[in-house]
Amino acid sequence: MNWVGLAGFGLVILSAILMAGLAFLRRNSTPVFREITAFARLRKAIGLSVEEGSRLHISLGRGGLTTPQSAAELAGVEVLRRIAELTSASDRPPVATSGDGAVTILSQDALLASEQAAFSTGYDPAAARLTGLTPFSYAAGALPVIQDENVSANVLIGSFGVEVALLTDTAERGNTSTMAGSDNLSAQAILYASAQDPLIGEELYAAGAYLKARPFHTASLVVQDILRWLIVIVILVSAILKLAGVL
Amino acid sequence: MLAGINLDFVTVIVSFLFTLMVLSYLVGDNPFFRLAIYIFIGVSAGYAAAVAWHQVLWPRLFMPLIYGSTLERALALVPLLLGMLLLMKLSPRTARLGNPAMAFMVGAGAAVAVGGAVLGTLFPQAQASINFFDLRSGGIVSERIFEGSIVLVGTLTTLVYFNFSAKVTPSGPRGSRLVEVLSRIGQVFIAITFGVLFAGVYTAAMTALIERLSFLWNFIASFF
Amino acid sequence: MKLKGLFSTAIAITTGLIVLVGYFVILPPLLDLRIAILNWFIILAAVALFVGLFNLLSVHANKLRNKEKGGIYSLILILSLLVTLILGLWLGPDQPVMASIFNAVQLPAEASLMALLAVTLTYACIRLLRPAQYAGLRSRTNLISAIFLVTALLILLGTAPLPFVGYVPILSDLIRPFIAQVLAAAGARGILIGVALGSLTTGLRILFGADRPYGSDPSRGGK
Amino acid sequence: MAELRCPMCGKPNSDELEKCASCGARLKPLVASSPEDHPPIHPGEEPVKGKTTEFERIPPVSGEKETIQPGEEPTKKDTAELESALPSWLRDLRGQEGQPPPAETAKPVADEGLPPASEPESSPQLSDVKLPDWLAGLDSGAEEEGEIPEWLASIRDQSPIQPGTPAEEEPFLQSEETDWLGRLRQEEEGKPAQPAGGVPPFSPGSKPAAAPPPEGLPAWFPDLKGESAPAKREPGLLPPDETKPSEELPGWLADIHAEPDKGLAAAPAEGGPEPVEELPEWLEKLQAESKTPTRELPNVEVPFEESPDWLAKLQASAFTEEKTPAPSIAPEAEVSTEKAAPESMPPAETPDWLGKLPASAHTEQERPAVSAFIPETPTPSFIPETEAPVKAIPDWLAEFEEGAIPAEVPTPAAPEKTALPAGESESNLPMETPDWLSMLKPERGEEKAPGGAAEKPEIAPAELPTWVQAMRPVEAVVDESEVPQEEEKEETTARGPLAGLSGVLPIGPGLGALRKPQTYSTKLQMTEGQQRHAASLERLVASESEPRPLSGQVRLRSARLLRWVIAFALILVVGLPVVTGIHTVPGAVYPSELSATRDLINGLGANSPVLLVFDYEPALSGELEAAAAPVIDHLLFKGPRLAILSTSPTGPILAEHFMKTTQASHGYQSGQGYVNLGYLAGGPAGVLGFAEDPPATAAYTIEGAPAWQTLPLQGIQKLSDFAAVIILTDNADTGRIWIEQAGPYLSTSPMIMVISAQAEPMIRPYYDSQQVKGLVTGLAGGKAYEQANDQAFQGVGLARRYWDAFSVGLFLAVMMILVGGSWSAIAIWGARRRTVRAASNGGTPVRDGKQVEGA
Repeated sequence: MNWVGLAGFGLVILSAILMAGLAFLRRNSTPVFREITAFARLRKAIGLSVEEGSRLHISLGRGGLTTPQSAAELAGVEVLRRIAELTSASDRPPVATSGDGAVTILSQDALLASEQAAFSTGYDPAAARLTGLTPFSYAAGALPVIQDENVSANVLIGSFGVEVALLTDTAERGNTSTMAGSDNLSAQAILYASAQDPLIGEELYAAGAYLKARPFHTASLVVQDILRWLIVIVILVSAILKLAGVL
Repeated sequence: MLAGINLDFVTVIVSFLFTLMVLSYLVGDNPFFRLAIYIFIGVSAGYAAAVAWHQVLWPRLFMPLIYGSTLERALALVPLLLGMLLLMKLSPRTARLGNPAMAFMVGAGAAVAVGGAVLGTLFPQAQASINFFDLRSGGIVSERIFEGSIVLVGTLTTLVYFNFSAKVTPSGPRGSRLVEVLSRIGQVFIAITFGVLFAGVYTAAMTALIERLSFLWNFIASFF
Repeated sequence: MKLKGLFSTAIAITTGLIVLVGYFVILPPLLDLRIAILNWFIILAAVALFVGLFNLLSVHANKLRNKEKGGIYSLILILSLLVTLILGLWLGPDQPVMASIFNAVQLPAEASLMALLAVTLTYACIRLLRPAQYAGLRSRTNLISAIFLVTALLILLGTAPLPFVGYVPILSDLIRPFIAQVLAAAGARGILIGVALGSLTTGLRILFGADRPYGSDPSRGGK
Repeated sequence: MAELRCPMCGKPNSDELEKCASCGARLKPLVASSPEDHPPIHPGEEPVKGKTTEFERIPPVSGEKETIQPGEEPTKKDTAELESALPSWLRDLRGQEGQPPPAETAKPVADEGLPPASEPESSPQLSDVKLPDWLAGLDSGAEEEGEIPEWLASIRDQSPIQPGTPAEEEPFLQSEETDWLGRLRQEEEGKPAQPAGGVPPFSPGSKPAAAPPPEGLPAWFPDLKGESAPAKREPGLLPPDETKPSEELPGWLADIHAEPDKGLAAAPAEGGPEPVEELPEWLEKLQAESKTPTRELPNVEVPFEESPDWLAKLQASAFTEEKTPAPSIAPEAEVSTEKAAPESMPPAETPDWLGKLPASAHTEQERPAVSAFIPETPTPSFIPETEAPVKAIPDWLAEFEEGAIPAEVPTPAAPEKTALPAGESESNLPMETPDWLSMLKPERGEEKAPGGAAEKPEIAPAELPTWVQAMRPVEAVVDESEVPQEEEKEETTARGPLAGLSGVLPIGPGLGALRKPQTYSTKLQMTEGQQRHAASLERLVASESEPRPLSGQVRLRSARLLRWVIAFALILVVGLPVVTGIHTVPGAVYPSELSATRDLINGLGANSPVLLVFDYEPALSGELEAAAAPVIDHLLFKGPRLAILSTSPTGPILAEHFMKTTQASHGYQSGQGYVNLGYLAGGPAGVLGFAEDPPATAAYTIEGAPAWQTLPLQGIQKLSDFAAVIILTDNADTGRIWIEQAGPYLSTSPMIMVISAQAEPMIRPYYDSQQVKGLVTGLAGGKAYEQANDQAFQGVGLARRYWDAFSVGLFLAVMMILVGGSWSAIAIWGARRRTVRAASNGGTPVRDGKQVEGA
């Protein structure tokens, strides 16, 4: 634990410094990132929903903040917050569903923020809902939202398990498009097959940067890439060393 | 005793009905399905809340407050206060007051995420892919190296596939040539991985279907 | 209010740092504090669960009040929730009555929903390969989809013996294990490491106070 | 073949395609980009998107940035604006519904405002009541552009601010401000040089002589229906002398023809009468002069000598809107109104100019449309904070429209109105008198001399008001932006507002005309021109609604029948073995880890303590029970003491269920045979806590009794005291948590995992690395385990019962997927061929795809 702990600490510190530095240095310049269709389509869907007066359904999954899945949930909340800003002009604000109390509160705050910002009429607490407290009851509770509430597109972003298949299937039945990402591999596999725009792996966490390029978001992507190559090198080198019997 | 039997019997009947009602979704959305899932949501939520009370709130918060030593009480006061603030989130008007509590949770949650990511995944996974090349850990060397190198290639290319940084080209942003090639390979690995996972989920679902069908059948058969 | 925002941010950052540092370095006083914080964290999560429960109730109560479509279902939901909750709080979640409620409702419902997936996923697979235009809708090519599909089929065929035929010789004992245990493991590892990177940076953004999902102040968290 | 990138989704498309294959967005602009009009769009040229970004920020943005930048946002912005931009005025032109609330507020006023205005005075020959107003506005707009080119320039200079505001970076805002200020100064120099008299009067005249008392403020604000909330937020920003005029603006208009205009609200009604005299007479003059072209220039000065004060007011009114989004502009705005003295040094003057710009923007183009673009600037969907103005505008706008009609309607003889702009820009209006052309062209030449060149690049895009941007397909921008240089020399000035229009107009005679006026120089009929505009406008409206279905998400139709077939087949085939209970399918192959797992269980001594962790969802109980039953059964033959724990709330009760249903034969009773420690909260932290100190973390049994005194748990203080830890989980993450958190604390005792098939790829590595000593995977694993201990189960174990159905079901699934897949493959092949054909016919692949799908 000890050297591992120190190494981990070093890694965290390093990435923190990198992120802060990049965010500061690059605050005006804007690095280019590869295209992710899902986000392009999402931006489009947002515009359309405002145009059509239809709703966006953002589902934040059922992972709690206490679990390691919290990162996915937090990323999802960021997306929700952004979407809420973008659609605050719409007369049909987005509806957010989630399967965890704390996440529900966060999504309420996100929507409330955009409502305040938009000075639009009255905040509808029903816009951010907890639809169930167990994975499948959460999914089951989200089904009626997809079916009944004139939802034009579903954004499933957070921590889902296999139950996500129910959501994508219902969305497909209702001919609404689905953009989905989960940190759970099984769920990703399902989404890979069933969602119109799956977000694979860490693309889920890039949502912030792709939806609102604030220095810290872009910086965090760059940091991810740096760490990525760092890890690649480390693995390669130490594998060779292992092979040579040094390590 | 009799009550117990009745209870079990009722349980079986009800679960039979619920199975049918939920499976009716195969035909399409219908009132029975709705009825089933709404009850299901209610029951599961109520149950989860009961568990949360009996397994968390009561033993961890209120027992210390009531029976605990002074120190325990003092410690329990903090979550009590934060909990109160959290309850402010019930109304949009007072929601603002709950922010510190949420900030506390988010902060802790983020830390858990970071810690878990580094110690729970990053290191172990990296180490595992390295250990493949530990020839001292037995196994046929050639096979081990073969598998090891495949795993290595797969892991690294998959990792590269996610590379975000790109250069600008006439046909949109692109990674460098090397990255392009690697991520192509990575894409294949990802597809294979998902294929396997998907098959796993599918078998799980299939088993569930079989289990349900045999349950239904056993119930029906129990009458003859 | 601004001050309040700062206050919340400060709380988030300090809490986060204490917990985070505790992961890596062992400093006795810090460690105790960390344990306490995690304990509070768990308690708060439970409280949040009740807040969410209230949200669930109020949403459906509104539906009922506004005579929305499906209001009757909301009524049923509320009733079943309250009954279960009261019984659960009163008896405890593991009394025979609670057990049979669970076994009568939740268990079959979840298992059946899972069973639905068998059909759903088959359907998804069949629709996976799509005419080019639709493939264009997706973030990958048909080739990749085909690889995905073929892999899935191979694994499925290799998992169980075929009826009347038995096992496909090489498939079950060679190909399937190789794909599932080598290729898939490799890909999974890559994805997991990527996910870990993602969570790392996401968490750090919050610990920096760059993302502030808490709080409903538009000036924060927002643009 | 060359490829063209879709501006919406950025996917490459063959340049034959009309619309993007992926998102259905139009690839080729609606405008006829016939080679002689525009340079061809070069395949794969990024500008398609890059240009749109220029609407956002003034510093020219290289298209590439676009991919993730706010640069992308124009794309979103377009659609978002459609809501607020279109309805506010298009509504009047087509009585259509489906606008957002902001538009709603505008609607009533506008509707009641327009008809009365147009009935009495609109030029007789026009059939449509509403279009003419709009067109007349268009013309009059173009007209004064003709006289005072600076206005155009200045509009242009000022318009950058608006896009600048939404753009989320301050830096940009700053930079553009500075450089347009610079440009404005250049214009100051340029001004004297140019003859058109409109300008000189400005500097002196424009200081709001009729700067009215502050109480104007309340009078104006009530108009913002109910939007007081945002409105109240403003006053700090708005000095009275700025808000006031905006309320007067309707004022003078009101008096011009208070009678016909029922539409005028009470608030505007009390306008200063003093400016009223000037205007009508100006208009009369205008009429008079217009008959005699040659004298036109001097005369046109007249209106502008008169105009300043009401211009100033208009300007102010413009600012009331603009300030909210762009506080950074506010200072200048105030300066402009306070000290507009001509001798004030450039910086002071510039704002003064700036001040007039919006005014001119309104006065010259008296059409709601253009005035609409100022409200539009705060694109609501981007900066929620700027929602307020958007809401406020429509009312103001409505009043403005009322104002607008009289402004140009009183001049019945339309011809010269159209003539003037024509001279100034051929592209604008087809019907012009050549001699104007001759008169005006040189003048434009001179006036362009000073700063013109500098302006062009930024200006061209910037001057397209956001409403135009919102109205037209993004590609239209390309044509506009790619205007060849030599053409620009002639026409940038005028190109601005109308280029925006031409961008939208579907191909049609109207457009051909826009490009080559000479061909039409003979046709002078007003009517025809207006008709053409009317027609093109209708096409515009049509094209507005038309692309939506295409640009929308292309969605697969859900094949309900297919579902039914699948469901029926699966249930039938799977149900059959279940019902008949036949066992024909051969057993499972023994996985490599099987023997290791069995040995571990066999190695457990009697009465040894074992920790069972039930960490699966009820949903997967079917699979997990089938997989775990053989293992636990085998375990219980050893008669161990069991402790049951779970990190999922439903775990404990599932454990009870499991013990009761599958292990009934062993007669284990909670309390005697095993202890259920219940739910362990806190995820990883909880697991870690338990691993460190089991008795402290899980002190009580599920029944609430102190657990660690009970028989099964006697003598256990550490995790390593357990002889083995068996974890039943469906979730790889949960499994990892146990391995990583608890693993280190079991010194020698093995960790065995029973997992769902889906978790295998993630858990397997830990088995390989021996962090997990035993592994049983899914039903197949359970079946294998069962086979291995056949003597124990006489072949009737749970797994065995499922096995046949499992095998048949999977086989059927594979078959169905194969058939379906190959069918899709054929469809693809067919679609490809159709697509090529369709592309050559200019058909859209999307529609084609639908056919395929439907087939």
